Order: sequence, then C-alpha cells, then structure tokens
Amino acid sequence: MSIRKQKLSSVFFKYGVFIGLVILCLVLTFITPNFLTAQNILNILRQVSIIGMLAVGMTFVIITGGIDLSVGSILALSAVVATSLAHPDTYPLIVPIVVGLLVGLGCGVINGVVVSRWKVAPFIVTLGMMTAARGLTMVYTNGRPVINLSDKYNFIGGGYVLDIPLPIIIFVGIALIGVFLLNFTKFGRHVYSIGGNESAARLSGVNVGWVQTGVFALSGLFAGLAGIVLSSRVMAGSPVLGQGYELDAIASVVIGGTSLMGGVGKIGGTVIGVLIIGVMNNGLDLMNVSSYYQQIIKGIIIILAVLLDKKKS
Amino acid sequence: MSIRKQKLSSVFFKYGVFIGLVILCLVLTFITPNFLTAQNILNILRQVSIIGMLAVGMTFVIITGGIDLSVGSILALSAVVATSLAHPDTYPLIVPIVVGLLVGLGCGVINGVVVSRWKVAPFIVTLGMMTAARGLTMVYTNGRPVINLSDKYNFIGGGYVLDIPLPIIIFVGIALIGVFLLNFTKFGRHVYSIGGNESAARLSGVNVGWVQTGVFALSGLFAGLAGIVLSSRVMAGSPVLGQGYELDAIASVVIGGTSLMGGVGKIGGTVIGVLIIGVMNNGLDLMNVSSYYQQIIKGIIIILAVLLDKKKS
Amino acid sequence: SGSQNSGSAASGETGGGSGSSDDQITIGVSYQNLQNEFIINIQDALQAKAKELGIKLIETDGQGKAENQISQIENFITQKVDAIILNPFDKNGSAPAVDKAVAANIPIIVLNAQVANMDKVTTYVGSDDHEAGKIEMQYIADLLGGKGNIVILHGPNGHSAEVARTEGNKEVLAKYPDIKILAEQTANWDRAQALSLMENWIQSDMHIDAVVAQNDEMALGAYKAVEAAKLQDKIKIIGIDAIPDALKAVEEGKLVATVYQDARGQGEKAVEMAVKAAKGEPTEKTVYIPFQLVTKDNLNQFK
Amino acid sequence: MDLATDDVLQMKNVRKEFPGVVALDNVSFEVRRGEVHGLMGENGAGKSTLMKVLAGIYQPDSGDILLRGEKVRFQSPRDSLQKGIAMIHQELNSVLDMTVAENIFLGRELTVPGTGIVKRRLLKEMTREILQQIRSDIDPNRKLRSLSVAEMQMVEIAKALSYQSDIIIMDEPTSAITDREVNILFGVIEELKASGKAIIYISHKMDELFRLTDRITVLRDGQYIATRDTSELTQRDLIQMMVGRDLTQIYPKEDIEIRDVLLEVKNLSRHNEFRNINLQVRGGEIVGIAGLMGAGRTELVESIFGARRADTGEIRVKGKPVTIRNPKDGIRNGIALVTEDRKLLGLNLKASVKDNIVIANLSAYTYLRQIINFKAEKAAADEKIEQMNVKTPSRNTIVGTLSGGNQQKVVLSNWMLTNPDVLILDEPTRGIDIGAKSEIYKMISRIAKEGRGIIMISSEMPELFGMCDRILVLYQGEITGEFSRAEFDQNQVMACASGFRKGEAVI
Ligand SMILES: Nc1ncnc2c1ncn2[C@@H]1O[C@H](COP(=O)(O)OP(=O)(O)OP(=O)(O)O)[C@@H](O)[C@H]1O
Ligand SMILES: Nc1ncnc2c1ncn2[C@@H]1O[C@H](COP(=O)(O)OP(=O)(O)OP(=O)(O)O)[C@@H](O)[C@H]1O
Ligand SMILES: [Mg+2]
Ligand SMILES: [Mg+2]
Repeated sequence: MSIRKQKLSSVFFKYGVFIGLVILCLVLTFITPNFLTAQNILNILRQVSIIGMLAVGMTFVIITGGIDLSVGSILALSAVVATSLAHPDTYPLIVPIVVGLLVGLGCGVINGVVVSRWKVAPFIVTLGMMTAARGLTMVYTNGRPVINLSDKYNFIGGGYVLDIPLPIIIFVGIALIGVFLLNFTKFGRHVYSIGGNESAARLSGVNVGWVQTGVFALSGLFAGLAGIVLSSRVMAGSPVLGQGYELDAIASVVIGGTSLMGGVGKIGGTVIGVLIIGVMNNGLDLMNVSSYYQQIIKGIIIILAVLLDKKKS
Repeated sequence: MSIRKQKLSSVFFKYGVFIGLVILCLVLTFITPNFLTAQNILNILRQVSIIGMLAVGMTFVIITGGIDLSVGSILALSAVVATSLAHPDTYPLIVPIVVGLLVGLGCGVINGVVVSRWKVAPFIVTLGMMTAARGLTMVYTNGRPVINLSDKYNFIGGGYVLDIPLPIIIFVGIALIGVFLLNFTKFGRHVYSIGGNESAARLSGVNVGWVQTGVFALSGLFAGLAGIVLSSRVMAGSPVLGQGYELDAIASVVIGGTSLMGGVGKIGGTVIGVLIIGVMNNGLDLMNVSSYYQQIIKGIIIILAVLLDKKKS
Repeated sequence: SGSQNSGSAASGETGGGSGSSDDQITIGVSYQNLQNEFIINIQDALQAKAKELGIKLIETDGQGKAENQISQIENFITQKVDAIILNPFDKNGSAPAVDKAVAANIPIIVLNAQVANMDKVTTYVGSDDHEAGKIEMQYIADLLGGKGNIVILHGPNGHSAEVARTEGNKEVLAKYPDIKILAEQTANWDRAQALSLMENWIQSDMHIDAVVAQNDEMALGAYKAVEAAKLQDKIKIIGIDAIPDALKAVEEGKLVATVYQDARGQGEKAVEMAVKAAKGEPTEKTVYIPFQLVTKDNLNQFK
Repeated sequence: MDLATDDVLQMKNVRKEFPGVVALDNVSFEVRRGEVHGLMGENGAGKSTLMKVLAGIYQPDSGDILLRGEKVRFQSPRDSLQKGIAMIHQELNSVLDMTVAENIFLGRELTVPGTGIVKRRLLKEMTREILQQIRSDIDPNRKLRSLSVAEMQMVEIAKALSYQSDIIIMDEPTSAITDREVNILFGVIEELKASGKAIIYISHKMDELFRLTDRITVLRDGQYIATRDTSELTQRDLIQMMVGRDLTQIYPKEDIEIRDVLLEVKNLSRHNEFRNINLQVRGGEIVGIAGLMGAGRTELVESIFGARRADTGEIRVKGKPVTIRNPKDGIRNGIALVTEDRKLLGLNLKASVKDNIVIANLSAYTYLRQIINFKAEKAAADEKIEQMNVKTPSRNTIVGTLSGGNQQKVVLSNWMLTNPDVLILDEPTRGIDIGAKSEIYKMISRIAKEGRGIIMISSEMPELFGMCDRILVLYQGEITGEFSRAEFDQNQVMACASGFRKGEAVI
C-alpha cells in the first residue's frame, strides 16, 4: 500500500510538469469547448513556436550554468536586418535568411567570447548585449518598422506545408536539432559537463571556452531564426519585436525542469515548459480572463511549476 | 620603478570604478559647459535617487548570492496603493506612506519566504513576483493612473529641504542605513557569510532562512519607498511605473563591484555604480545624443565596468 | 480611482456557454495594450455599449505586441465569433491579423489605429493619429508666431501612434522654416522619463520656447521639470489624449492645450458596426471620429 | 643509454607566483621511467602547484619542462593529457549528474567519424573493462551523485589510468577510500611500475610512502629541499626534511582528570543512517569514534549538533534533556562541531580570518545583540590567532589564501570562541601535514585540560589510539564496540569496524 503510494507520487514527481500539462489540457477541454480542436492545437503550437526556438537555445546556455538575456534584442536585430533585404524584387530569399541568421550568430559569438575569454558573468554580458543590440536595431531602422516584404519572405511565418503552419515545422526541427546536439553528440556531453562541474570538465581536457562560445552562438543563431520567422509572421521588421521574450524563454526552460545552477536539463522538458505557458495563455484567453489576472496567474504558475519540479529529487 | 608601476595600477584597479566615474565627470565637464553646475549635479542626484534606493536593497540580495527581479513591479504596486490613499483631504500623510511601505515589505517577505522555505531559486521566485505584482497593480487600478494627490504627498518627491531636493536626502538616508546594516551589524555579517558559504554559515548557527527573508524584505521595503517617492515626483500613481528598473538596479550593483556569485560587495560601490549610470544618461542627454546611441553606449559600459572590476583580483 | 472592479473578466454578460451555439452575438476584441489609459477608456465604452445591446464580448490584450494580436485573432476564429474588433498595436505587424479574419469570413472592425491593409477591413472606426500630430503642432506654430525653438517628446519608437504623430508633427513643421527642433527623443509615453529628459535638456542651455509631447503623460512630466526650473511662463507645453490630469492642467494653464480623442465615441461606434456586420447588414467603410483641440476656452465640453 | 634509469621527465627551475605568495621558487624535479616517486611537504609547500604546472593547469612564471628530453609548454590540461600525463586530483573532480561512463570518457568521447555522434554503447563496454582493472563492478550507467565518496574516488582513479599515460600523478589518492581499495590501488601501481610507467605519488601518510615509493622528493615553503632514495630514509629524517626541525612526540596525550558527564546521548536513531546510539562524554575526556568510510559517523555527530534532526532518542547536556533542531540550538547548548570538509562546510573562503573566527559567537561582540563592537571583535580574533598559532599575515587576510593547516586552526578558533562544553571534531587532521597535525593535537589536549569534553572522529587508527581515552566503533550505523584506553587493540577495533561485535571471537 504505502509502497504503491510512494511509487505513484514518485511517478507524479518524475513526470510532474508533463502531468501538469496533461491536467491543464484536460481541464481546459472540459471548460472551453473550443480548446480541443485541431485548429486550436495548431494555433497554440504556432503561437509558441517563436518562444520555443528561443527556449531551445536558452536550454543549452542554462545547462552550462549561464543565462542569455539578449535573445529578445538579437531577435529584433536579426529581424530588421533580414527584412531590410527582403523587399520584393530585390535579393533572392536566401539572402535575407542567411544574413539574418549570421547577425544572430554574430551577436551570440560576441556574447560567448566575452563570457569565455574575459570571464564576465553571462548575466552581465547578455544584459549589455540586450541593451546594445536593441540600440543597434533602432539605429539601423531609425526606429521605424521595415515594411513591404516579398511574398516569399512572408511565407516563412505565414505559410503552410501539408496543412501545417510552417513556424511549427521550423520549431519542431529546431527542437529535434536541439535533442540531437544535446544528447547524441560530444558537444552535448561537454555542455552538461561544464554546467555540472566546470573545473572537472576543464581538467578532463574539455575546451570550456569553445563550448561556452558554442552555446551562446547557438542561442544567438536560434534567436536570429526566430527573428526571421516572427518578422515574416507579422510581415514587418519592427524594431520593438521580442521585447521581454527572454523572460518567457527562461521561464519555459525552468518550468521544464532545467536547473539554473546548470548541469541538468532536457530539451523535452523545455518543450513541455513552452507548451504549458502557451496552453495557459490560450486557455485563459478562451475563457476570457482579463489580461491583468492572467499576469497574476502566470506569475504564480512559474513559481509553482518549479516548486513541483524541486520535489522530484 | 616596477614596484611603483605595479602599485599605481593596483590602485587603479582597486578604485577602478571610482576612477572611472571621476574620468567620466572630467570628460563631461570639458565637453559640455553645463555639466558641472550645482543645479545639474542636483539634477543627476535626484534622477538617480529612485534607482539608487532599489540598488541599495538589491546589494543585500546579491551579496547573499540571490537576485531580485521584482523590485520594479513592487515599486508600482506600492505606488498605486499609496497614492490611492493620498487624495487631498482624506487620510493624514502618514497613512499612504506606511501602507505603501507595508505593501513593499509584504511582497519582499513573500519573496524571501518562498526562497528560504521552499528553496526555489531567487531568479524564479522574483520573476514570478515581477509578473504577479504587476498584474495586481493593474487589477488594483484597473489600468488607470491614480491622480489628484494631496500637496503634502507631492512634496515627498517634489519638495526641497534646505535647497536640496527631498528624494536626494531620502536616497542618502537609505544608503547610510544600508552601510550601517551591512557593515556595522550582525545581520550584515550574516549576509556576507551566507553569500560566501551558505552551508558553513548554517553550521555556524546563522539562521539562514531569516537572513534570506530579511534581505528580500529589505529590498521590497526600499522598493516600496522608491514607489512612494517616484509616484510623488510624477504626481500620479501610474500602474506602469518602474518597468525595467530591476535591470538598471542590478547593473548599478554589479558595476559597483558586487559579485553576482555573492559573498562580496559594498554599498559604496553600488552608489558609485548608480552615479555612473546617472552621469552617463545625463551627459548623453546634455550632448543631445540620440537615445538609440545611448542604449548602445550603455550596453557597452555595463560590460566594460565589470571587466575593469574583474581585473582587480 | 483605485477601484477594484476588474475590467474585462466581468465583461458584459456571463450566462451560457461560450462560442456560437446560442443565437447571441459574440464579438472578439483584441486591444493593443491595456496598460494604456486611453485604451482602457475605449474598453469601458465598448463594454458599456455591449451590455446595452446584449452582446457577448471576448476581450484579449495584445500587451503591446503585434504577434500577440495575430494569435488572438486566430483564437477568435477557432471560437467562431461573429465579428472581430481589432485595435491594432502596429500598423504593419497587426495587418496579418486582418488577413486571417478576412480569410475566415469573419467581419473585422479596426478600431482607433490603422493597419497597412485598410482596403480589406470591413469598417474602420477611429481617428487619425497623423491628424493629432498636425493639430498639436499647428497650434504651437500659431502660438509661436511661426518662429522659435521647440523640443519633441516622442512615444516609443516604432509604435504606430508615435510614427503617425511624428509624421503629423513634421508635416506642419515643414511649412515653418523658422521653427527649430533643438532636440527630440523618446520618453516612451512615460511621465518619469519625460521629466528626467526635460530636466537634462533645460540644463544644457537650450532656449526652449515650446515642448511638443506626443501624449499627455509626457507633457505633464515635462511641465514638472519646467516648473522646477521656474520657466513655466516661458515655455509652452502641449500634449495629446485629454486625460483627466491633462484637462486639469489645461484649466490651470500648465499646458497650453491638449488634443481630445473621443474614446467613448470610438468604442460605441465600433460595437455598433460590429453588430451590424455580424447580422450581415451593410456597414460604412469608414467611421471617422475627429480629434479636437482642447484649450482653456472650450475646456468645459470635454469634462 | 639505459632506458630504465633515464629521466622521462625533468622540471627545471620552475617558479610560480600567486598574488602575495611564491608557491614555487626555483623548484627542480626529475622522474624516471618505472619508478614511484613520492612528493612530500607540509601543507602549502607547493606540491599540488608543482603538479598542476605539469598538468597544464597553471603556466609557470619561469622554468622549463622537459618530457623525454624534449622541451614542452602546456597551455591547458588537454595539452598535457595528449603528451601522456594524467593526474588524479587532490579534490574530487567528477561531474555529479553524469554517469560513470560519461565521466571517464569526458573530453575524449569516441564518435562516429565526421558526425560528432557519441558511440555510447562502446564507451559503456570500455568503461566496464577499465573498472575491471581496478576490480570494481560499479555500473557504468550510474550517476556519480549516487556513488559513495570512495566509489567516486575509484572512478577518478580508473579514469586517470585509462588514459594509458606514461606519467601518472596521484595527489593524495587515498584520503577518501577504504583499506580494501587502498590495497587494490597499490596493486595497480605495482603493475604500472612494472610496465615502465612513472608514478608521482603525493601523500601525507608516511607508511604509504615508505611502502610504495622508490624515491622521495621533499618541498618546503615552495622550495626544493632534496630527493632521496626511500630505502636510505627513516621516518625521522623525512620529518626533519619537511618541517626543518625535529618532531619527537607527535601525540601529546596527557593524563587529565575525568570529570562529570557533560553530554549524554540515549537511543538516538535516524532513518537509514544510525540506530540506537548511546554514548557519554565527560569533562576532560576525549572519546574517539572509529569506523569505515560510510559507517555513519558524520551523520551521527551532525545529528547531535543539530545539523540534522534525529528521528528518535534523547540528548542530555549536563544532565538536562535538551531539544536540538538546528545548529543554533547546538551552539546554545554548548556543543561545537568542526566539520570534516572545511572548505565546503567550515569556512567562508571569501571572508577574512577575523570574520571567520568570530562568526559563530558574533553575538558576544555586539551592543544590543546587533551592532558590532569592532574593538571586542578584533581583540577576540587576535587572541585566538595568537593562542592557536594561526600563521596569517594579518587578521584581515582572506582565509582562502591560507594553507590547509592554518585554515583548520581558524575553524578551531571559531568554535573555541563559543566556549563549548563539548567539542566534536570530524576528521580534524584530514589532508593536514604532520607539523600542523602535531600542533592541532596539542590544542586538542589543551582543550581537554580545560575540562571540556571532546568527541573525535578519525579514520586514522594511530591518531585515535594516540589521543583518545575511549573509542567507540561504528559499523553501518550501530555501535559494535567500546574500548577503554587499556583495551586499545588494532585488530579488535578493526574487527568491530567490519561488523563483528566486541568480544565475538575473531582470533
Ligand atoms: N590558485 C591559487 N591562488 C592563490 N594561491 C594559491 C593558489 N593555489 C595555491 N596557492 C598557494 O600556493 C601555496 C602552495 O599550495 P599547494 O596547494 O601547492 O600546496 P600543497 O603542497 O599541495 O599543500 P597540501 O598538502 O595542503 O595539498 C600555498 O600557499 C597556497 O595557499
Ligand atoms: N548527500 C548525500 N546524498 C546521498 N548519499 C549520501 C550523501 N551524503 C552521504 N551519503 C551516503 O551516506 C553514507 C555515509 O556517508 P559518510 O561518508 O558521510 O559516512 P561517515 O561514516 O561519516 O564516513 P567518514 O566520516 O569516514 O567519511 C555513504 O554511503 C554516502 O555515500
Ligand atoms: Mg595539495
Ligand atoms: Mg563522513
């Protein structure tokens, strides 16, 4: 009896956040008739795809024990640069995409190099980048959104492939790449080892500087991609895109069970974390809950999810 | 020769940030004729006083190894509650002040209790509080600023005592209280000991839970005070007050030499950090530098200041 | 103020399930940002009108992000609402939301601010921010006699109202070569930021004759700095929105004027148009509710 | 050239300075193929630093390293590993949330060529084989976190061996493993030696060095003193070389009058850790607790002090029953605990000597219980620094920069200031050199003489026999024997530590 009870509760805690997501979905299915429809599920997935891409990159950074506050700003910088090359009848589609990704990558590499060479705390480096990249975005656009984009460009965020919105496909692709890198490659191993015990990793010959640069580069690259998708979805490269997204991405990662102390975490958990926030936003909107109360609920859920997760160990 | 050189550079690094501030002021004095006037100095001090109060509380939290993202939202909640009790001919001035401070204190205590009892990472707890308190502020005011405040209330942020703006006097008072608590009391010693080695502190009989609760309570209390002063300065309890202030406060603390790892830091350093940001904003405004470039410069300065400080050790 | 009454949760009606099952008309509303007092005023008018007409409202808050508004329109489409009222945050960024509604054959009423693809919109109800920018600038230009130094306090860069109001400001200025802009910068609709910015500008030896603020909050912040420097007799300040605090300031002569935007009219008209459209009745393409200059002289009309 | 005596490694005139400390001052050092070379010296003598220079962790300020006659420069641990130098570090260096296999192959994961994909199954197999060599059957899939400290240490040893390096550095490898494992390790070392590899072995344990090494090099204060063949050395010579003076009597045990019972523990139990513990400590008495690693000794004393909470049982201080729920209660009731891991649990390494000395008793140096009385605080710290003979430049020196022995004296000072009736010492001399050890023993004796009661946990039998009036032996959380001074017998105590009851016939 007691053993079974213990087992049950241990299962609950092990998959706590996942079960939380399932319960949330069940409740919403009963309360709001429109929740469990194919259309709404696709809606939710499309809505979370942007934060999702940021969160996958963020997972790598957080597992190494770092944090990346600059993803929202990098997203915007990549978006405005990409869109400025995406007017109809100018360059082929590949140009804005590649340049946008390179901008994201570049910012990420700068973050990584400053963190790993100069040993400045990631919080500070990315706080500085967050401020500076937003400023650059403003300078680049003079504060005005970049508009008049080609249809091809707008297809990225607005199009469908086999009835599935393209952003969802991109997000799933990024998540799979994340899983692959983190769990199947040497790089992934090194990411865990640095977060678990940096000096042990160093002493084992892990090139800590490279790996750190790598995770920030990855986070920047995914932020660049998110910027392309988002600007295409809203069909404009607005310089205010992505403000505050870093906090949503971090919250998703942490809700998904990745520890801010580093060393542990999974992309799967992050995806669940992203979905919890997405489902919650969607459900509260469907139930017509005021945005003010939504904020209060969201704040409490962030803390509760982590609390639930802590009980696991 | 070489010894003297070493000494010079060690002096430079020891007082690096302070010297940075002095150089910044000298440069500005030459570039902009209006920088070094009594009026402008008072201006700068008044402008930094709000962030300054937050930063003093934040210093305590960061020295214990924590972080407080919720100060901006707590500031707003205290401000709207206080102003809602500060209409002319209703309650005596003491009522809004005390209630406002209690609101800040209460939020801080909640942060502290969740961190210390439930062992959730401060980043998460205060991220949750940041979101929830902003939501509460919106609910309380229904999204509208609280206006029509009594002259007495408006005196707090707008008045002068002996030709010195009251907010400056309050800030100086808070800084002195901070220095006293941190360097002259047992509580302060315990703050350092927790940040330096929490387990060792616990085993030495330090009541870690109390001290953690204490630092968050202090941070909340000072945020409440900042809310009163700011709402009084702008003569309205706007629910959007203080957005993003947490990052400015954290940046000031870190620029001032307090380590995000905990265990080391000084209120004096924080005050210098606050002044660097304030002087920089003021100077760039005086030179009419566009806010876009200001952001870029600010981002870079945050990183450089910390880099400079790192070289010290 | 300080009322605890929640805005939208208790929106109009409560009875019945959601969705389109009953014959009650359901309208989905996406506000640009419910942290903005003016938008909340529109919300109040909307809610009151909906209650009067027995309409069910589903209200959502874009929180200052165009992408949120697109998501919200997607949600409305899933919920099969009868009509949508969109109060767009971003002229371009919120435009795809209109496309989606049109594709789903749901009438869409755009409220208060414009979108890039206005031609697809069922009805536009609102005022032209461009117009507001012109009105305030023109008034200042007249007061200065076409000659003098001004500073401009912008809204958040890239925000649709900021973009349009700036265009309006500049359009008028083009006619007055003797009016010089000494400085312009964003204060993000924020009173405290405007106050600091203005304090710093006053320090820098500028001879400012007028402050053109793109909303009242910033105008009031600027006034605070001007008053502290005892320059209130020398510097004229104008804002936009006619929030209660600003009306009081106009009455006391602190602001020379503000520009009134009719939140109530806009909100009510939007609901009326949405109901018409939902019932399949023809609607006007544009319902234009003009801005009006508010000075001491015509103040009583607006209280 | 005879390869067997050829120097495989030469370090010449190596100098390494840290801010304020010259850790190595012109040190030269040679190692031959096929020898076990001991490295000795007091705490802070520079042994680890010298080895870290060799392992590429620190770059020397000056001096050369010649490997097989060829000059090398190591920029990082990776360089040195690639050149055939592996190191077992003094501190455990495992990634706790990774598996045994992942830890062992960290930094040199075998991958499918050109893809970066790790060959997981292969690595697990290889791990199993490597562990076999040290006769360990730890599951390669287990997370390091789930292992005991001894098992972790064995994984580290296995890892270092698996590099197949020519030179293997072992920095105090036996400080956390049990005798059985020590014997396995020594066997492996013999094999390695026979196959022509060079081992550099650092330890503070004399017997190990005499048993294992061919030659011994001694460092003192960052300076090279001498290298001798072990066979030519006596223990006394070695101590003389290390300390620079004669150390005749290490254990200053004195006859002290045993007074009233100060601490009494009755039937204390804590789930899965210890059961029905009864013990008494009297004034002036030193009670030892022996047992193997993992016997639950630390858990027991932590529960007495209040760092953990016992499930059932009673604690009496001076005859009065007391409730102890946290360290504060422990301190209030006159109990002090010097923890086994001073860096992790004992000290705030970022704070000054003074701050660390006064922290547990800070209230005594305050006005109104809050405002610090700086004068009183300084006086107290200075008095203890003097009394305990803490070697520190000043009371404001940051503790992290002191040597291990001096750090331990700071911890002791901190607890002595609380004026405890009962002082509990958990492995008080672990990792401390012989000179500092003897000083700490002197202090322990002096503390007992003041009429306080002492509980001392130690894994070193000679230390317990040298210092204690009574020894309790713990096996898997239960007391299996109690010995008075007259009954001390190495075999009997070992038998109890292995699970036999005292008196049960074991030869
Ligand atoms: N990273 C460092 N920064 C500053 N000082 C250091 C550092 N590492 C070692 N030292 C100092 O260098 C000296 C030599 O230290 P080292 O660790 O080599 O001694 P050791 O002989 O290994 O001692 P032990 O027996 O305690 O391990 C000591 O004074 C120590 O405090
Ligand atoms: N934090 C922990 N989590 C899981 N297991 C632990 C933890 N701490 C200790 N253990 C386990 O508890 C047992 C007792 O550990 P410990 O080494 O502290 O015993 P001990 O008798 O005090 O040994 P000694 O004092 O000789 O080191 C060991 O099996 C150890 O692996
Ligand atoms: Mg050492
Ligand atoms: Mg132990």
